[in-house]
Amino acid sequence: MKFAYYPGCSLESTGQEFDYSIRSVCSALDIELTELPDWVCCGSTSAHATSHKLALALPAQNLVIAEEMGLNPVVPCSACYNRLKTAEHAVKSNDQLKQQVEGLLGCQFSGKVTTKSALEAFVKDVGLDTISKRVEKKLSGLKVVCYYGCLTSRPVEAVAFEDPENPQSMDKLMKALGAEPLTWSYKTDCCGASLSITRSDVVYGMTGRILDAAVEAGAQAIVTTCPLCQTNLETRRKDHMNIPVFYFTELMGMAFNLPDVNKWLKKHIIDPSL
Amino acid sequence: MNELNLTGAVMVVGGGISGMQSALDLAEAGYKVYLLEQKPAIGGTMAMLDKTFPTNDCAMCTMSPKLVDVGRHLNVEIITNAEVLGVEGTPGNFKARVLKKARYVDEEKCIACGQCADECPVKVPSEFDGGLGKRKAIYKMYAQATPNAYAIDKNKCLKFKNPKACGKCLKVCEAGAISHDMEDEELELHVGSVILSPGFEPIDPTPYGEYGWGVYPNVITSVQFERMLAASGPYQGHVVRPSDHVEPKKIAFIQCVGSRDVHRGKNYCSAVCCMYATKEAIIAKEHVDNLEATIFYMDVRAYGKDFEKYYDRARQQHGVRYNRSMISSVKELQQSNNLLIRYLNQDGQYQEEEFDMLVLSVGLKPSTSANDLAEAVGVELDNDGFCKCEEFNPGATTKPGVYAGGAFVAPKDIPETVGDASCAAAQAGKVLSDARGSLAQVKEYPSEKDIVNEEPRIGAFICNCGINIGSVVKVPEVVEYVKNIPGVVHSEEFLFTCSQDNVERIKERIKEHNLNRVVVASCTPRTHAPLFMSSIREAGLNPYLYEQANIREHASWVHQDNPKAATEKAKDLVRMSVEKVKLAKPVHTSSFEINRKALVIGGGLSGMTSSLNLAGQGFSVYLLEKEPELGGNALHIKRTIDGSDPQRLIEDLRKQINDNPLVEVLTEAEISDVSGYLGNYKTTIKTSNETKVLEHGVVIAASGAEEAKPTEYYYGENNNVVTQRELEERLASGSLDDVKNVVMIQCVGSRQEGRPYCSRICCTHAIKNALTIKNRNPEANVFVLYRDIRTYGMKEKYYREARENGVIFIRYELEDKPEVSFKDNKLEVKVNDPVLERQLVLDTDLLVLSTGIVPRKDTEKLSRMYKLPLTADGFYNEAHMKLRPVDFAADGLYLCGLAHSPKLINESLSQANAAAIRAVTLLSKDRLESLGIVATVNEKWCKGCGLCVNICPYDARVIDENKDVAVVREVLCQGCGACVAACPSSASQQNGFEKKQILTMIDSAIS
Amino acid sequence: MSVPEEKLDANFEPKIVGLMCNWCSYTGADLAGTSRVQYPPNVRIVRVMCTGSVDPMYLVRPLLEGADAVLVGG
Amino acid sequence: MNIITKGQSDQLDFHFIKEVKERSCQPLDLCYHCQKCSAGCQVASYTDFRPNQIVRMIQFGLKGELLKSSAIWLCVNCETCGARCPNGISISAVTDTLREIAIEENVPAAVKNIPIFHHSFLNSVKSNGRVHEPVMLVRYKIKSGKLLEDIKMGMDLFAKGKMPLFPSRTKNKDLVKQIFDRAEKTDFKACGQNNSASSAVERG
Amino acid sequence: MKNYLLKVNNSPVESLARFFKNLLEQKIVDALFVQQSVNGAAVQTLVKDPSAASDANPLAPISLQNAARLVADLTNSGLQEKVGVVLRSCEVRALVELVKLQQAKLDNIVIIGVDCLGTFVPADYRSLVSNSKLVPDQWTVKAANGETAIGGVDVRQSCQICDHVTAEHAQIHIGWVGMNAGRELLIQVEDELASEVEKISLANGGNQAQRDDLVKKLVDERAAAKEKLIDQYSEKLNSMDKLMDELTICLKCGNCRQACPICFCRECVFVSPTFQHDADKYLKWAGRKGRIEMPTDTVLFHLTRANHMGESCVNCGQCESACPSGIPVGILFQVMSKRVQDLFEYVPGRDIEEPLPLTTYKEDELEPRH
Repeated sequence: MKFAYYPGCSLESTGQEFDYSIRSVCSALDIELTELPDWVCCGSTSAHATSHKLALALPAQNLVIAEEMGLNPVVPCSACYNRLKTAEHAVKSNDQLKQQVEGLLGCQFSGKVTTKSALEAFVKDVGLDTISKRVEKKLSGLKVVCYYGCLTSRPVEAVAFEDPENPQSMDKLMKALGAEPLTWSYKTDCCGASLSITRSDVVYGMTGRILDAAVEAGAQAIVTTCPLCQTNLETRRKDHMNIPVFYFTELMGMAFNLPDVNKWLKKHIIDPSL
Repeated sequence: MNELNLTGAVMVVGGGISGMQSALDLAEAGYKVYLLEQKPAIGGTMAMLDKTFPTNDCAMCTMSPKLVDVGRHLNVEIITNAEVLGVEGTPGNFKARVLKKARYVDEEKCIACGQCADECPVKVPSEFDGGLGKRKAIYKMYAQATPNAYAIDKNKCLKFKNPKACGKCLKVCEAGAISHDMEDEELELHVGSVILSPGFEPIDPTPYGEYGWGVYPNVITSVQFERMLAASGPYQGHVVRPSDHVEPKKIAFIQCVGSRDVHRGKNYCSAVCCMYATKEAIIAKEHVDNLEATIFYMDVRAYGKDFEKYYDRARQQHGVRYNRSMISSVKELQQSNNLLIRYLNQDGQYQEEEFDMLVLSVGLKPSTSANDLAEAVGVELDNDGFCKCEEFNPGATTKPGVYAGGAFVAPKDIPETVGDASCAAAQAGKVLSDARGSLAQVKEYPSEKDIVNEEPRIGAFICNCGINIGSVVKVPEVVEYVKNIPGVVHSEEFLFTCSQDNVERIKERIKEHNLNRVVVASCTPRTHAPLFMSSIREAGLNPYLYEQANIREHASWVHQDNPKAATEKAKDLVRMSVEKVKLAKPVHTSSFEINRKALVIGGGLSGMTSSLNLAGQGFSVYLLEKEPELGGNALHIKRTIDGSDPQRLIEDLRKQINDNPLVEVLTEAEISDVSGYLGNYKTTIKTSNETKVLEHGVVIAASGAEEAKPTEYYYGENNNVVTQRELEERLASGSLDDVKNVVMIQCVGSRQEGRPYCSRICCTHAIKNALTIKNRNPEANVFVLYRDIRTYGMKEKYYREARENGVIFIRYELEDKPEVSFKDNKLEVKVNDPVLERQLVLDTDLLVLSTGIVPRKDTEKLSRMYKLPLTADGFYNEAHMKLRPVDFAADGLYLCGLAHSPKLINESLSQANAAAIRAVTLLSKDRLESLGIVATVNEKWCKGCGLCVNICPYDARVIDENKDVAVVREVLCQGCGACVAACPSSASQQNGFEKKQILTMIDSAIS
Repeated sequence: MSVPEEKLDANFEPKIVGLMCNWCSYTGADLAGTSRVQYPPNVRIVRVMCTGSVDPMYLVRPLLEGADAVLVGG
Repeated sequence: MNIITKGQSDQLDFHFIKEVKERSCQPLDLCYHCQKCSAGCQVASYTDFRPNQIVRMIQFGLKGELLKSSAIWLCVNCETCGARCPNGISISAVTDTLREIAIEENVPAAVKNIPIFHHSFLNSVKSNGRVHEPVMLVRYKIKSGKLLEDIKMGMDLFAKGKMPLFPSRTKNKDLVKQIFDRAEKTDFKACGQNNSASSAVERG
Repeated sequence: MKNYLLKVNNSPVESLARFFKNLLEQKIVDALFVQQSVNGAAVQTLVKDPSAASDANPLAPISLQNAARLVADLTNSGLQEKVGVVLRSCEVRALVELVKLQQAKLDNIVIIGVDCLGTFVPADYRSLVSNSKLVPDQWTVKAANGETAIGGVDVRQSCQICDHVTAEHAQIHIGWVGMNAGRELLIQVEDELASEVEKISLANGGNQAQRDDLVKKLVDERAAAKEKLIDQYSEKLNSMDKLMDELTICLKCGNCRQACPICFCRECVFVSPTFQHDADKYLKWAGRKGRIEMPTDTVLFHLTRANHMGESCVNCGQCESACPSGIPVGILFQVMSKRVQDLFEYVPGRDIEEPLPLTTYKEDELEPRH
């Protein structure tokens, strides 16, 4: 199985453990990831927040690259996924927008590729059966809450690949790994990551609700798919709050009993030793 | 066969309250009815409800008499598990192909003992209980199910998967009713017309994942909550949380789940949720002491008759909290399973609150089978999947001869459903009137034996009901015991008394032992007494020389672990019946001829429609109008919101009336005197040139209502302050084409002290006019100042259209009404916008007041003359808010249109047709027959004190002025016996329930 | 008429007369049967067509004549 | 037609809504003011206006007040409002538009460091094609004057090797610059026309 | 109402008889229904001839029965002439109740009310009169101050606790309580009749504050006495057993019902076939309990009567006087009827338009369901 791989800026810095783990897990599953040559930043919140045009054009540029590769891009970072998927939705559903975006990029779309989040690729394309077969060390007894965040759920029309209000894919994945995903109500709530730097006062309130809820639910860890969320939830929290936040790929790696697990785990700000 | 070769039968598809009503109306009017139901029992959604708003009547209690009526009507054939495959032919002569799926239980043989279900090993969630409870693979949908028989769910039954796997039910069924070999049958029904009433389904809340239904155990739908409240439901009426079965202290309701949501739900309002949530909150509070109930909503749509009062009571008396804030998501606390809700409180502040339970007020959508049905029958559906009907031809589908009733047409509440069902029946009946009676059956009996001077010779038959009675009550012991009671000359036991052969045996015994009274001890007389009464009548005994002791429901079934006590109780019950029947006298119902002409009071759209339907069904009508011309209120309405032209309708109806020799129109007519009663009224009228006495059998009160005239906001002082109706006229005259700023104020004088009710139509009226203004001049500014926008049902779409077109809606509170000033020739409206909490100052060229509808002044006069009850608001008061919306309590009197309550034109037309068929059920009879159990008066003892007259709710009592004694108008008497209790002299008695009989029974009970 | 002291022991089996409306409480008693609700066998039900027809005499008479309670359901 | 705000009277303006509708592609007129968006908004307790109040202000044309509001900057675009709105209105899309207008019209932001952050971020993208977080953050800190905030967090991240010293760059730097330039010059119809007539899919 | 004074020359009885004669002579009424002295007692009479009213004495403290029933019979089928009916308060009130029960009509009736401070048990009265202990004129003059007892005998118990002195609804009212009855009697006439009554020479009555004060004082005293007695009997009757004890000596003779102005049934249900039982029934009952008291149903009889006329009972006490066993039926009925009347704030005889509460009772009338 082959995918175009769009790591995005975060996976090169704050989200390194996501990048490491996803690459290891993929190779363990014989999935070939080819990094998009010369990918550009998706513009993230900043483009989205201030320029409608850049918010479409920057991610669209990456779609063009993927089209050239002829591979569906897999985007681990939720923020990048959201931007790429939104752009894809715009150009696919709206010819007028497509033409305008083509004007900004100076090239044409063929509309062949479909952007996928890493989670979607694992659950839908690789399949839970394949994954559970690969499990060597079941994560038995590990109680987790799956945190999907807002960026892979909304806007629903553009980005959601499953029930946007009660997504299940990560929960099913955790089950396949032998962990116990708990019911909780904060799967798709926003953690406020985009204000993390600028208005951390607001963000502490938002992360606090989510972390408290995870603890209340009896979780030992939060599992996420978004580097913004992961960093935000690890750094913007009350001092005594020590629940770790994992990328789902990290847990996959642990269950697969991959050798480089420790390499990622030590990157965590919050000590994840369980 | 009649001239046109019409078939005097109707197929009614759907056995909910709508189909039942259509079926009963038609059967009573003389047609054969096939009532088709997809499920194994009729009853529909209403059977699932606990209580009904706004009366809090128990749904099943009000409905079960109808279930029984349908179940045993000679001319209604219920076909369950049925599916329509196709309808061919032309109006008057259709051939319907119907698939009757195998039930695997013989309805005739099944005695509904439930042994089979007890044995059945398969447990599945009960659809009827909204999945809160379980049922077996062989099951009866609900306790009072009609037909009262079990059915096998083929998909769940083990034996169908593997013939050897099970078969336990077969072993225990004493009646031998079960057979897994039954096959589906295809039936061909010949019918003259078809009525479709497949009903609705609740909207599935799954897409609203943010509320957690299906994930959080304590989030349930309103339908599930209804079952929870029901005493016969899976929780036996206990309000407890599904997670831990603990009584909740705080319940929240979220409105508009699936409704009024173009984004994820339906674009219409489901019309009933506000009220059912109110009801459920009230009832829940009655179940649980100190329960807090909060309803989160955006507009409370308490638009129907007496709804506003109900809403007021909910808040003020019951303390239900209404919070105007919709809810974005619900968080479950995992340890307590409590639900955390964040909302904006009435002060605009954020509040987070924990609730123990959450009820989602899910909306209504067309039933899933509606599509297939529409296709099979060949009628068109609208975009939402509801049946397409013409606005001014209510109930008529796109296929001639096929009519629609109930929620198949649009979401609606029970009274409207029942009214529309009658309307559909009226429409169907009108087509077939020449064939009326051609297929209906009447039963014949032998002449009656005179027993008056005979000593009682009682036969007592004790039923084992398979093992239902016999396994608990020692039936042989009871038989022996009964033999020794003086007066009993024969006693014997049967395995199933109601089986055909044993019914015959009873008849033989009557002859053999010269019996003159019969007691059957078996199940409840409510379902089986008619059968046994009818069979002793076949043996030449008066049917009232009969008593039934209920030793199943009241003994064996409720004392299963105490056979001794159950046997003693059975003996007592039989003895009581024997003592009572000893005193029984033959009862002869009286009957009299009726005048088969109708008087319709009011020549508006309702009156005209009623008249034409009656004439169409072959009955003569006097149509009375006090104005010089027919048309009523509709003369002032230029266009409906759905785009139809009422003036053309009036013209059309006038022409039809002119052409119809059966309708005699009397204009400028006023009623001056009324005498007589049901069946034979004499109404004296004065017209401009004559005084005339009209003789008629029934009355339809269609006397209308009128727009209220405001006293506030410079109305009458300033030319630019108008009512909505006046605005409509000005718009029609084109004089407002360049109007720039228009402010409309809703609820002027309404929903406040003095006129506490909601007039239902003003929101729609305002939106219609606002849209007209906006369509003519998109730049015009239209502000609608409102308290709740009540565009119920499909009218919601126009509310959206108005917003889309830029009409601005600003809410105001009753305590903070808009202020209007008139200065420097300028009208200025000040209102506080609750969204921004700032004051708006609106200059306006035109101020439009939505004033509501008030009863006409002469309503009260008519009410006195015909003794028509009025509501506190001054509208006519129907017999039963839910199930008899167009009948008065007294037979022979009907109501429709605005005189009933404010409503839109098509709603009036529907009621008008409904009132007509209700009248036809009476007029189509040659003679009217009284009930058997009517009250009687012994003139020797009566002193004419009139207590009985005052107490009779049916107007069946009068004082004979010559003799100074009370008289019972037997055909009006409903046999409640209230007069008997009121009579101090015991001059009043009730047939079959004489005081001495009751006292004897009581006495016998304690000896 | 108070319940005599000697009746208030555990073995006391009261005699209860139930006057039940055909349309509601009698139906309710039927429903109790259909639902197999078990209750003590002390009540004897007299069906009336409406509790409006219950003459106060129907209440007083049984109490005077030995019933321990009269239950009116309507 | 006026609205009184703290004693001050402003004219209602019914044109502003047209502009916002055109640029945000949101059917703002449809708002019920049911407050579902507000009830679900996670940042509204920190802002001066709640989501449906923003709609109301647009309806009444209170443009100046809106562009100066903190609400448009604090909106995190989590799209909860849009996902749940019964009329399918995304306030998030509306705040996007309002921010754009505010930037275009040089209205000083109520939360001034947010546009500074975005500016720093996009500058980083414009020059590198990608974001180099350490540099971008330092630039932002300097511009916003919040130099001492988050030092510990920065050190933590640095210590974990999550703050690489050298930026990763695209090879074709002009490509991104060109996109930025074209974006600056080109007119753009924000809504365009959806290909299928019914975009609001009914899923009930 | 206009006040006039009827001059009295020592004998109020005579003056009043003359006044009645005048009423007939002046055709103010065509006939008169009035109590007249006969053989040391007094009976109700219907008078057409003015000279036949000479023994009229409505003030005589005796009433053989509550006259309302007699008036009812008079009016029930189309009374054509105008009849003045001279009645005490309890009789007027009973009459009003009978009108509501459609047993009487007020067409052509002129109610002439008289003050009443109570009547003696007929036997007592007769013996007091025959022993000359009670001379009507003297008794009236003395009793006008409120003292009714004479020779150690007082008026009937029901009268002692009756808080009505003047008669309600009277078009003409004769007042003697609080008057100097040996000199003058108060004649109050309703405005419409005033011009006619003025044909009889009467003096202007002016303000009668002193009389009003006394009447009020007496009413208050009696109301207090009544309350006390009712309390005492309520205690006595607070259980069915106690009631049964009280009624032990009832022989179900039906006198109380016969004397009751409200009990209007043609035939009592207790003599109807409903209560005619077969012999085996009696034996069965006797068998069930070991023995039964005969006649049966005595308690049920009284309770049924209480049920039938409790709301309308005017407390005239005639039932008690009629009881041969001396059961205090009157006070028993007061205790029972008061409960119903208080519950509905109903006062029998107060207002002819006031409906009988039990016939108009609505389920939610008394209180909300919760």
